[in-house]
Amino acid sequence: MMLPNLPLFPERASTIGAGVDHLYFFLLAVAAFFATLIFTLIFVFAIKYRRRPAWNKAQPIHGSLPLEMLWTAIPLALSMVMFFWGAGLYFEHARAPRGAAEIYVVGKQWMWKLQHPEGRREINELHVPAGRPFKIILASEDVIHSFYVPAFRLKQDAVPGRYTSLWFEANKAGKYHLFCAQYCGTNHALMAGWVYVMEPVEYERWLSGGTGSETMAMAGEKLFENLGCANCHHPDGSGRGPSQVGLFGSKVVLAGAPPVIADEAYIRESILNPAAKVVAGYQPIMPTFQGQISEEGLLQIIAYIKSLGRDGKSGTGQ
Amino acid sequence: MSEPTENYLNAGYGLKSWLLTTDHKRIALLYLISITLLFFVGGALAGLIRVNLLTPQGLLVGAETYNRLFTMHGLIMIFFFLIPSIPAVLGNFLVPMMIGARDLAFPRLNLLSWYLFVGGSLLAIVSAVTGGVDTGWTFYTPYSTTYSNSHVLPMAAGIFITGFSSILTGLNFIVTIHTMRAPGLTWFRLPLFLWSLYATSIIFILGTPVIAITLALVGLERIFGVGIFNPGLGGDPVLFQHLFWFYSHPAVYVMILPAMGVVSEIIPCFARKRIFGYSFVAFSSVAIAVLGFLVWGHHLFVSGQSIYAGMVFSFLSFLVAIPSAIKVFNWTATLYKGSIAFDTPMLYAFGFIGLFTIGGLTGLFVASLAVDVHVHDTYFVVAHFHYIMVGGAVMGYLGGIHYWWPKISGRLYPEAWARLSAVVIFLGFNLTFFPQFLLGYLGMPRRYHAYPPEFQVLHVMSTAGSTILGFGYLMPLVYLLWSLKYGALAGSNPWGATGLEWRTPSPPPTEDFEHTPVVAEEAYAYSGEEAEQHV
Amino acid sequence: MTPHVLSLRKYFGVYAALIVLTVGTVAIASLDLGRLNVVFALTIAAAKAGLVGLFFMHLLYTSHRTKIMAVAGLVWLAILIALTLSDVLTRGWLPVSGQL
Amino acid sequence: MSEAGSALATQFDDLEQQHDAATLGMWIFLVTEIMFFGGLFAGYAVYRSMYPQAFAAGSRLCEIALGAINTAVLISSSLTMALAVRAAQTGRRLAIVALLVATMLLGAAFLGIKFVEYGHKYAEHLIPGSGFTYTGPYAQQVQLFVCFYFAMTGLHALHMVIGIGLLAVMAVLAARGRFTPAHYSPLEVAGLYWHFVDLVWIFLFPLLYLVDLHK
Repeated sequence: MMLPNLPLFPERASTIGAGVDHLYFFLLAVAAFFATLIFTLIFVFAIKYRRRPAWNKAQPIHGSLPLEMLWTAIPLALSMVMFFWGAGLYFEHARAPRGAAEIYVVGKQWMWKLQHPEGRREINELHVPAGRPFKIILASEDVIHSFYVPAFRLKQDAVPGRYTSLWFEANKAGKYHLFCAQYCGTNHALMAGWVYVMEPVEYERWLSGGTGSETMAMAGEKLFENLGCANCHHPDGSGRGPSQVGLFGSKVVLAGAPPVIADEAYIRESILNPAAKVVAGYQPIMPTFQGQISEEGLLQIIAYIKSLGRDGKSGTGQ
Repeated sequence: MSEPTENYLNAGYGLKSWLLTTDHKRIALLYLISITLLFFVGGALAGLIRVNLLTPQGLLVGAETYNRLFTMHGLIMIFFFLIPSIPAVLGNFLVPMMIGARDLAFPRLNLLSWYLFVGGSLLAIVSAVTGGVDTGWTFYTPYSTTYSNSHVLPMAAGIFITGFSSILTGLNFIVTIHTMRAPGLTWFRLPLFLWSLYATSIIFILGTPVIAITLALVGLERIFGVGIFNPGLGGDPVLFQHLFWFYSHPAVYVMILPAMGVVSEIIPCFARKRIFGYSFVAFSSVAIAVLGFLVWGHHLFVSGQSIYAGMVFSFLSFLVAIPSAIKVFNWTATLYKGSIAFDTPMLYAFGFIGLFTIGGLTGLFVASLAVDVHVHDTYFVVAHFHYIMVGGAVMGYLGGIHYWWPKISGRLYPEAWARLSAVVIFLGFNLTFFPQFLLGYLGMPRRYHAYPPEFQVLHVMSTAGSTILGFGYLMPLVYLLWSLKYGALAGSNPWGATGLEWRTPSPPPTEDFEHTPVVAEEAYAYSGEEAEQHV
Repeated sequence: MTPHVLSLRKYFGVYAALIVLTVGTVAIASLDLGRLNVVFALTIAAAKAGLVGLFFMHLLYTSHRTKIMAVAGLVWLAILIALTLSDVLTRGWLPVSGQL
Repeated sequence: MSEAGSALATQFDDLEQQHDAATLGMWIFLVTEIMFFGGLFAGYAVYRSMYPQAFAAGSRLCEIALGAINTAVLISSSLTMALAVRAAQTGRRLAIVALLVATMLLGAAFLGIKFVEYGHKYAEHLIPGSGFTYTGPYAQQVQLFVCFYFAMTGLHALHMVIGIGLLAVMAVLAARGRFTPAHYSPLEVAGLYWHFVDLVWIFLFPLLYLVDLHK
């Protein structure tokens, strides 16, 4: 499908891509069929019934109920196929498999800052191995951005004030475009980079080649100490704040509100707006950390809390 | 045939007789002049965009200027040309004539709506000449509220004011169609153009106020530095997108519905047949207007909207495809066993069906969740909505202008030139925008002033097409103006069309009809016999 | 054209009902009914709006098409709010492991 | 007939058609007004569902007594407005003028009380922006609520001001004897507008002043 300098079809490098392309081909076939049908009919009618001395009397036809039913039912049926097919894939894309490695990405005017859980940081570049699922957790420091890798057929906005995510499993080594797809100001077009899909062995070599070997959780732990969080949040729960061990993913009982699941958004809110959801049995005395911690810092603390165990079970810690 | 001695054009001379007129026909012409100016401003901006994209680094201008170019192009074309185009020009001219009334229900409100439009456009132009806006026409927060250093305020105010112009137009049409129909003109004898304008007016009434308040809130947030979209206070940027698209998606139907109405007038006339399935075409307009309000969330599939809401919106979006398909099939069936002539309006109508069909079918791609995730905010979407809004709405608009030009001006335009322009526009359009579908699926994001080099060939094709398209649009401007002085006199009914507007002289007298007409038959009662009234 | 004149009694009766409902809404709000508070508040407001619309604005005595217009306004407001909330209220439904 | 003739615009066939068009037109305009306020109501619904505690806390900053009094004032003005239209239907010119003046005075009283409330907010540094000070929990989201408070009541007050201007014109026309039982459409239409403004307040009062008094 490649003419010199005239690409017609994008490369495909993720497990999700094939499903999207197959739906695309189905849509293309339906569209081509109907476009051809309509154009042919118009062309044939226009020639056959053109006004001329031998044909100057139009037939008085007012309509046909069976025909109307037919061309209501067929588009309806086809569009329902398209809906369920597309929705099924979409739902699949939205649910990351358990155990997917998490990469934290912060968009800011005009660059992507990425950090691997193992600690290696990148700007406008993402190195991943083929054959392993990754979940990207997106945050934005300023305006809306959109993380777009055409070869993966994936795109997700990074929205200021909250987290969004997407996941993929690359399946073909190579170098692919990374774009910002949501207009974000002057240098929107330059907020682009590359995704390098590598063979697993190569990836391991790359990972260990980084300079800063501090993992995200370690960086988060440092922040946790420096910001004074650890003064109140003791691991054994004896402090003035609740323990963070096993917090992530567990159900938190709140004072005066229905319980919530501790996800990334909950932890973020609890740091920036501590009084919004107060854990039952504790006083609302925690100050806000808004303005004292960057989006990246927040993600590091979240990584640290995750490292302390999930779903009520204590983890390894770092 | 001689011109009638007294008509709306010679009923008064001098600026005052125009600027203080309450005659719906003169107001239509005021709109025609204003939006034509704005169309060519918006078109010039598009030309600059296309030239800039000839090279991967950007041929002419840097990022800042480019961002202002595409933003101003979008804003001017959408809010100051496409939305008012057919309703305010052809609608104003034709609604009273098609129902046999002397004027709209509220003529002074009608004049006020033009002044509001002019006021709004002036603010937009002030914003443009003082440096323009760089937010994209969508004004997404928090970029538009906090981060943009461009002239968002005058532009938002301009759109706010122009919105009230749309509201007054819609209100006037609904009241007029309800209360002022000629004796015998029942709802199911109405020309389909009026059904489509009625549906359009519903959107004006119910949608426009929401964008007005939303942009007012954006403006206030810029002025005071705080507001309800501010993420620092817990504000949700996605809420802005909901409110914005609640109007702006139906606004697409504001553009396409009237064009569908025009095509529904032209095809029966030049096929000499009653429209196939009148009531299906009529109700499909209303269905599109109503369903059009339920689908806005398909602009938010990757925005962080809940995936469940995404599924609901995708489902509803597919439902809109059905009334659109019904219309296309009925137009096609109308041709069957007709007596088809290839006058200019008919060529535009054929162009409309072709381009709208492609635009509509590619709509299925972007309504489909998983595919939209890939093509959202790429050139695929750009191509899709240009096929609808330019291929559809502008073709319909030009078809309508050509169809009713003899009525408006009393003159005929040079037919050969006009047919040539229709063909040139059709070819230029396809060359401009078809490559953009390919660019989009390849992954070229929209609103990029610079792009990876492998996309260059397709961009060059697109720019070449836009040059042809630009010439195509200039041609009618020249020959229509020429015809005002040199065109042959048209007579009251040059096409041999049915419809009340053809029963009164061209140009019509100020009071539209000498005697209130009485309607005794259905719309498009073409006998089938070709009456050789053609000049 | 002969206007449809309502009796003074009707106008004052509606007025009295509106005042009573206003007092009622404050009174009910001061009780702790949990989630029902907002339901009561909106129901009473809707009842008051209905009284003003039907009698003061003569909606009860106008043509069907005017009634349809008024109802259309409310239906579209409901569409705007309901579909927007359909997003906001379902954002947290995905399990954490696959949090979008 | 001459009276009717002067009141009839040329595009209409008779006064009944004109009256029909005028009231239908006004109702359509009110529908646009519903949607105009609707954008704010939708935003309010979204944020109230996201931050229920903050909205309850913000609501405590509103003075229920003043809000309730204002509700009564506005309902009373709706009554006098409705009676003014009735006076036109029964052809009592002086009564129309008197009732319109009463309506305007009640409207002015409403705005006066509103002004006092705004004054209190100003004094307590509760105007959104850099000067906003609130020490309780959820300070940011409380500010969000206060943004809604000012946007909604401000837009409503703006409508009141326009309404009072409209009624002033109607009072002058009524004094000049322009309204008869056969032709009072402008007054009826102005009345519809006034009642609509009342309707909006009927919803604003519980949504702003009475949010979860027990949270």
